[in-house]
Amino acid sequence: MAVFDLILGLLLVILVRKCLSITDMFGAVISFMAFGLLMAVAWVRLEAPDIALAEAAIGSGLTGALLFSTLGRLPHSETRQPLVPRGSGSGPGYWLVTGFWWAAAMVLIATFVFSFQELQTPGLGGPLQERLAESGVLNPVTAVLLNFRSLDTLMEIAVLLAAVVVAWSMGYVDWPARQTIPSPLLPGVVRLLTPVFLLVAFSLLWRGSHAPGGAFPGGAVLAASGILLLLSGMTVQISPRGMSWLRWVLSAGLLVFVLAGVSLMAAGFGFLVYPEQWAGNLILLIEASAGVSIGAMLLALYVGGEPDMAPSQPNNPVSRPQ
Amino acid sequence: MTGYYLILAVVILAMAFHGLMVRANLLRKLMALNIFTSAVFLFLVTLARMAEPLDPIPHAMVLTGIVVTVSTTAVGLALLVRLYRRSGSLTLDSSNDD
Amino acid sequence: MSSATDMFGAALAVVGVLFFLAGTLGLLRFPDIYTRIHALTKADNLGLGLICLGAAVQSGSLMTALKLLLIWILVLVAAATGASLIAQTAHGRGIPPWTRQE
Amino acid sequence: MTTLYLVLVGVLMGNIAVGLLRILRGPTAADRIQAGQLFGTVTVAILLLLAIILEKPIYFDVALVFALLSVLAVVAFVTRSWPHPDAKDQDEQRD
Repeated sequence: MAVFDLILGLLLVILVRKCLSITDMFGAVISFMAFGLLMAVAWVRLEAPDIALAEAAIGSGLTGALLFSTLGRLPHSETRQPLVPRGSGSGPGYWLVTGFWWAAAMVLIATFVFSFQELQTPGLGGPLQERLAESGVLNPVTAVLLNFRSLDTLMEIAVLLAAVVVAWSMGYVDWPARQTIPSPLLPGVVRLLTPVFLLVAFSLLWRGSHAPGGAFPGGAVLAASGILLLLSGMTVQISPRGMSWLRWVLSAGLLVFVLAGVSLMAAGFGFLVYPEQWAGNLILLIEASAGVSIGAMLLALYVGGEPDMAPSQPNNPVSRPQ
Repeated sequence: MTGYYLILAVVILAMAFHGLMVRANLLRKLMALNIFTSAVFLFLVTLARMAEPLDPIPHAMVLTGIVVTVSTTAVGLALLVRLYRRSGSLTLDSSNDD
Repeated sequence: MSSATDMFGAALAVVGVLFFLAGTLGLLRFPDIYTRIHALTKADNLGLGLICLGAAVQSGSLMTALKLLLIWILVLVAAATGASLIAQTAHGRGIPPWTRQE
Repeated sequence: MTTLYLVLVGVLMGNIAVGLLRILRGPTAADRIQAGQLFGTVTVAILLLLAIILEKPIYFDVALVFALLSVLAVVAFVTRSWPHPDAKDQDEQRD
């Protein structure tokens, strides 16, 4: 196993180095995605299946699609530009700063090696196991996310929603997206794969209560399915009514979460303090709405702006030139 | 074994920080930022693995962190595309300013 | 530990990894993109199929075996789609196929 | 038996290292994405073997999610970001 760790670490370091220093931007993006893949292997090695699932769905799938689509929006010449602008990247100042940071990093490494090796880390695994029964779920990670520290998760969904608001406030994007489909194969395959995506997404969502999975990986798979539909050219014309519906879906996760918390407060418990007999069902409700909402939010973030449903001719949905 | 992963996390952290500071291209800076967060997560999860029994609380924190990272990246990329359309450059080099 | 099914599963995994090696060799050594697609797509997916089969033999449960079958089918679909898309687009963009030089 | 599987995982990781050479050499972006496809398949295989080694069937599910999403990257690449010959410089296709 030690050799395995060594190779894994070496590969990770090489990939980071490649990603940050290879001139070709496609090479950098692919190295970055490979880094994500190997990080998932590292999570498996460190016995963190929940994180491995999230990394599999978000780290490699979504981020890769995001980066490739961004590269496509930039002209080709930009993807091969030199690593550092003229005038920097050489000279004593550069090497002084870099040398300083590397020396600081080495000191940090030495400190960590010597302190953490001796540190006793009892962790909270024991107390968590004792109280797991009253959380309403069997998977400890879900118990932490949606019961013991549900406020953090609430804030996280708020952050996602805020990100969508930021993206939408930057302006409209083409809708439906302009593109040429290289082959009729793609829509056919996507039509076949979409049910599988939905099945996996909802099974991940459902099993979050008793096994690794839950709202984040489920939502991410849902978003990936939507991205695949967009990429294969299957878009829908969004009407004004559809837009308001979309806004509700986007905010559903946060709304249900806050409503649950407030109504628990009104019923005499604390904010998001679940009574033991309802805990399981409440968590399921919150998780389901959060999962669908996270999927929609990640998809909205991929689209990168508010879908443009303004004046398009009925027969000829011309997209607005950018 | 866990000590090894701690060192690995710090090495990756330092490399990513170096990239974040030195590279001018904003797309590369965003990737460096992503790697940086991955290194932090690796550190946390390794600490969780060292605890006895396994500590799931850092796992939950990291899960939250991954989602926040992806939303940050998406917003950063959207900003980047806008910046490019506005200024024709992917860097924040002051000589390129309008 | 070393029951017959375990041995059989391990043998399948070994053969699968050999196919991976062949595919990677092709990716590295073949002269142009079309030949590399050909090497990578076929060899790697056969290798993965063998590894899936080996894992299924070892797991001994029908659910796991079906899951492994699904994994293999998904990777096959992804690889076939990807290979076809890349080759068609490369051809459309005018990347010339390699021909043997004199 | 575990040792054998660990050796196999090591060989698969060696495949990734070799694939890195293809990323470095290119020459076209399509060659690089092919190396990416190789990484995807190899990672699924590594996860399967790790699941056997650690005797945790849950990691089959991680492999399943990877297998599901492996199509996304290549489709995103082909439909969105393949450098078009109309672009200013065409050096990708020449070298």
